[in-house]
Amino acid sequence: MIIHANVLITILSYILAIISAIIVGLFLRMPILPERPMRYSFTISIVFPTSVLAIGFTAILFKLGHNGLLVAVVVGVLTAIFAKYFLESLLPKPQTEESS
Amino acid sequence: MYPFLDLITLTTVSVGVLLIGTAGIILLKKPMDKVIMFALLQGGFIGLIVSAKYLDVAVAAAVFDPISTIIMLIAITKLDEIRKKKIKSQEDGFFA
Amino acid sequence: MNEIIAIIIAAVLSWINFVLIDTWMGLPEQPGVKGAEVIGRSVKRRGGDLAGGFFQGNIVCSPDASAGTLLASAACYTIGTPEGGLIAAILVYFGNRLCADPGYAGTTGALSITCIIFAASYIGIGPADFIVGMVLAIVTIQGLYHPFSSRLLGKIAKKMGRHTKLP
Amino acid sequence: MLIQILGIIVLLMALRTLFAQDRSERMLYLNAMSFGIAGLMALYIQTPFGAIIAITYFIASTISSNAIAYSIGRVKNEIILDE
Repeated sequence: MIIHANVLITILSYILAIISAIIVGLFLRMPILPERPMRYSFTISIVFPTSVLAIGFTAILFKLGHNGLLVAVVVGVLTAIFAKYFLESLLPKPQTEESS
Repeated sequence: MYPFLDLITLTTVSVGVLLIGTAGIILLKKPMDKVIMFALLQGGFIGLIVSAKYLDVAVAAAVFDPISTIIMLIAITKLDEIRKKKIKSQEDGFFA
Repeated sequence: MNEIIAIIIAAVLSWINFVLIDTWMGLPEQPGVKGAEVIGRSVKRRGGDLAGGFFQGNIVCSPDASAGTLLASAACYTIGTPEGGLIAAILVYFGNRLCADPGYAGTTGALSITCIIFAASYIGIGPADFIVGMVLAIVTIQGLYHPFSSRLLGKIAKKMGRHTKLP
Repeated sequence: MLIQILGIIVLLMALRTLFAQDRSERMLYLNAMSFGIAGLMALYIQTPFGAIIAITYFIASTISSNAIAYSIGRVKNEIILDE
């Protein structure tokens, strides 16, 4: 199989988006992993969902026509700030109600 | 290869789902069954809009569908509570 | 490659993908929302297994790895192979949070099926085959005969250590 | 070929939804049918907006299924006024 240089640059830009999101997230003191048991916790951490949001927003911008490595870095930084300050109020935790 | 396979497109499938949903709404008795068949009818309706390529209308219909379903569910739950409460108060009246 | 064989291979791949990820993320263990418990109890009353019933109820009540698989392959078919899966992953995450679910299963399923589609495109299986294969896979779980499929899911859950502890 | 397979599955699931006995059994068939319709939309509209419509429709139908399944648990056997 032949892998073009274009594909390499695309994969490299996704990795750059994840790395910049992780660095800014560590700088903002977000938790790295959710607390255990991991599959039932609603904590917003670095690995999930910040990295997933970073590569998702990068893919949306690439399909809209803004290519380049710098775009990936900027999107990673902005996603970390968004996940730290705005995501909690945008998608609040469901409150448990068992009194009916 | 088979002639009847060409008949199956998004349009005919959506019309079939719409007809099945309408028959279910008319035939079934309980209100919750009617709501379930109404959710099925919404799927056929959105499919029919998409098959005519009105994509913006389809997005609006898909967003507004759960809102209408939830409003109907609230009405059904309230009505059921009121009817059960009425029956219970009548029984209490007879016994007391 | 013949079209039927491609669809069957895609169905098997997506079945393994979503069942393993959903079981690993603890869907048979407890009902996440209250509607899932109703469906699980009903499946058990008709002669099935309780863990498999919770699995089916959780699939109905929130978009899990099955929805991630279907939507990521649909987005890969229409948008493009790596980018569509990532966009589908982020949209499935928002949909999961709207349904009061943590959202681990959906995004993991979407990202893993993107890798599988990217690898399978070299042997001639396109994303369109994965859409049809995923619908066939969900029909074998939800559409044919619920007691048998819930017992099969219960066996898989017991083997992976995720069987339910509720009575 | 692909669209025909999906169409047959959708019609079969809709018929099974109509002729099911239990109420929560109906929910499972309805979910399988909405999987099929989302796939059909993505196969019919082959542009990026088709994927957006498929995702929006599927998540909206899941939200309404969630609400219906929640209120099935609350309304056990309702009273019909028949005359």
